[in-house]
Amino acid sequence: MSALEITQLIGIASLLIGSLAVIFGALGLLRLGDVYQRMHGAGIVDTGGAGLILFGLLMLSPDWTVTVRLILIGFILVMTGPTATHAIARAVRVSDQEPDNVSETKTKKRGRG
Amino acid sequence: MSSLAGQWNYFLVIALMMIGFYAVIARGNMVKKMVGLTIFQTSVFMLYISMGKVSNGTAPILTGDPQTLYANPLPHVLILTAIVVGVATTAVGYALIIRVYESYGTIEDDELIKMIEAEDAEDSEDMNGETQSA
Amino acid sequence: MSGFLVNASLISLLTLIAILALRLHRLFAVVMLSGAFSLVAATLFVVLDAVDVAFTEAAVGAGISSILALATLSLVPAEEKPHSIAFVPAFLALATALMLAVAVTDLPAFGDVNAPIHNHVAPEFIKGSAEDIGIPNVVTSVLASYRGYDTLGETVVIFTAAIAVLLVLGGYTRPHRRKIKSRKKGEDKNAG
Amino acid sequence: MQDDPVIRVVSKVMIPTVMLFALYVQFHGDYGPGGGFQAGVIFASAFVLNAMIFGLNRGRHVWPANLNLLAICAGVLLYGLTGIASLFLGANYLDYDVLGATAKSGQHIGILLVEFGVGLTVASVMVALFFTFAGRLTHIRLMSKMQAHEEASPPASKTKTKAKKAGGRS
Repeated sequence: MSALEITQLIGIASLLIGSLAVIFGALGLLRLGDVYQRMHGAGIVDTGGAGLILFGLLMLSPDWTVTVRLILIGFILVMTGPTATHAIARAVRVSDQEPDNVSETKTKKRGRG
Repeated sequence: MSSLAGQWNYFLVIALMMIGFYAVIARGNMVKKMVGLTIFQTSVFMLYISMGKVSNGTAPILTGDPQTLYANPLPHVLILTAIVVGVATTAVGYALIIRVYESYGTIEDDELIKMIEAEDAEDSEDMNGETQSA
Repeated sequence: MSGFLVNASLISLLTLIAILALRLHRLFAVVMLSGAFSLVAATLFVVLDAVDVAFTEAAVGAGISSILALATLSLVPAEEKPHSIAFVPAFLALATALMLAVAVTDLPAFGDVNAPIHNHVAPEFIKGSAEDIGIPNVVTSVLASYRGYDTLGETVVIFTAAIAVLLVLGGYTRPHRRKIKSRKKGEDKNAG
Repeated sequence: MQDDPVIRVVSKVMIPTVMLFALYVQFHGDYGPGGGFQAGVIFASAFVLNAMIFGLNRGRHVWPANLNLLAICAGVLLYGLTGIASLFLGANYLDYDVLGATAKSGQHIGILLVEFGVGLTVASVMVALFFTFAGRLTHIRLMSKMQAHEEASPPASKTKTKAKKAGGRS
């Protein structure tokens, strides 16, 4: 197997895994409880999904101009994605929405046991 | 029937368009009306762009190869300007909604109509009173 | 066939978003859904080979339009009064859909190369963009040169809309603060 | 949000990037997707981001309202004057062939000018729309203050507003 085929294989595999990550992130966004939990789903889409898809496209890119553009897009995604999630979390915190007391009840139970 | 099979895209767009149309004419809340109008507008854009599509064609950016098929650039130009004009006119709509809320305290259609009718009734009563006293 | 699958799934996603936006009563969610609608519509425009339009839709529909709607919602109530299904408008919409569907059957097939729209002026524009203007992006050359009058008109419409908003809402240039100051000066003179 | 270090630092990296990208879209519009309309909206979004993070007042200082109104008019005027320039050079309105040495270079100059006019108009219109919508509350407050000022008797109101102003400044 030549080096070219191996890079292509890696690219296709990471594209597939990235799409799966996006799907699971979307599922999490739909199914999880309060805003704080849902942000974990959004985080998977932002970093895992978009990052892996970008990496796969980088492996498959036919031309160095495309590579440069993909790296720039990756830079912007790395800068904006976590910041957006952080801003949402901050906005929720400022608007005084308490998280669902899932962990609290659990720790209480543990303390009793 | 063969022609029907070739026009599936248009039918799907029409379904979308009618959702926006329903939102505009059935919903009383003005912001909801504006969102419905945006949906309606975007589906009209889709109808135009669908007409410009050429099978096996590419985007209308010249490649230098004379064999390439290009999508029709004319609808693209019309819609490109229409999108930006659309957001500018939508902004006028939102500005009017804000003013309506500031003067009447509601943005629901039926409540507004009631208030305006009540005002009209008061005005006509005042007019009657004035004419009688005169 | 793959084109059909991609288009149909994108448009059904759009339909889903539109129905959800219609049913929800919290207007903040409705506005965010309309932003999502614009983003998916931009994807559909890329599939339909209209890259410039997709670019504009993504920047305008998902960006500025959502921001303006959110700014409006900070000034008006963000909750809609619950409504039941209105039957007369639903019937009207269905009837219009039927009429449009009948009318659409007269159109040439989707993606047909020999459709009249592709044989009238479009070939001249594509040929002239390379020979007369020397610009690879045909959309730009049609926008700015062949249909320059049209774009001038659209620019004036944007200008007029901005002036209308500034007149209706006011307060952008704050002339009244200066007025207050000048009035105060006048009062001081009167007092003195 | 200006007290949040994460958002502040990232915005300081992103705002120039967004502006650079807008310029790229504006001047690369001849060769790839892009043009005045898209570039204007992207350029405006940089100002909107700035105003959302650092507050409306500081946003207004970056791009003052009077300058912005001038820019709106200048964009439309640039478009119209390009047409008039070709009219004076002996061609039809908005026929760019005569603007350059050859027809092709003339078209290039004309399209560049026209797209720049469109971009200037769209960018400043979007900034103006955002500041008008977001500044509506302050505007109402100012208006009511002015009304109160007018309704109260002049000497009493003078001391009141002076006190208010001093309080607001400190």
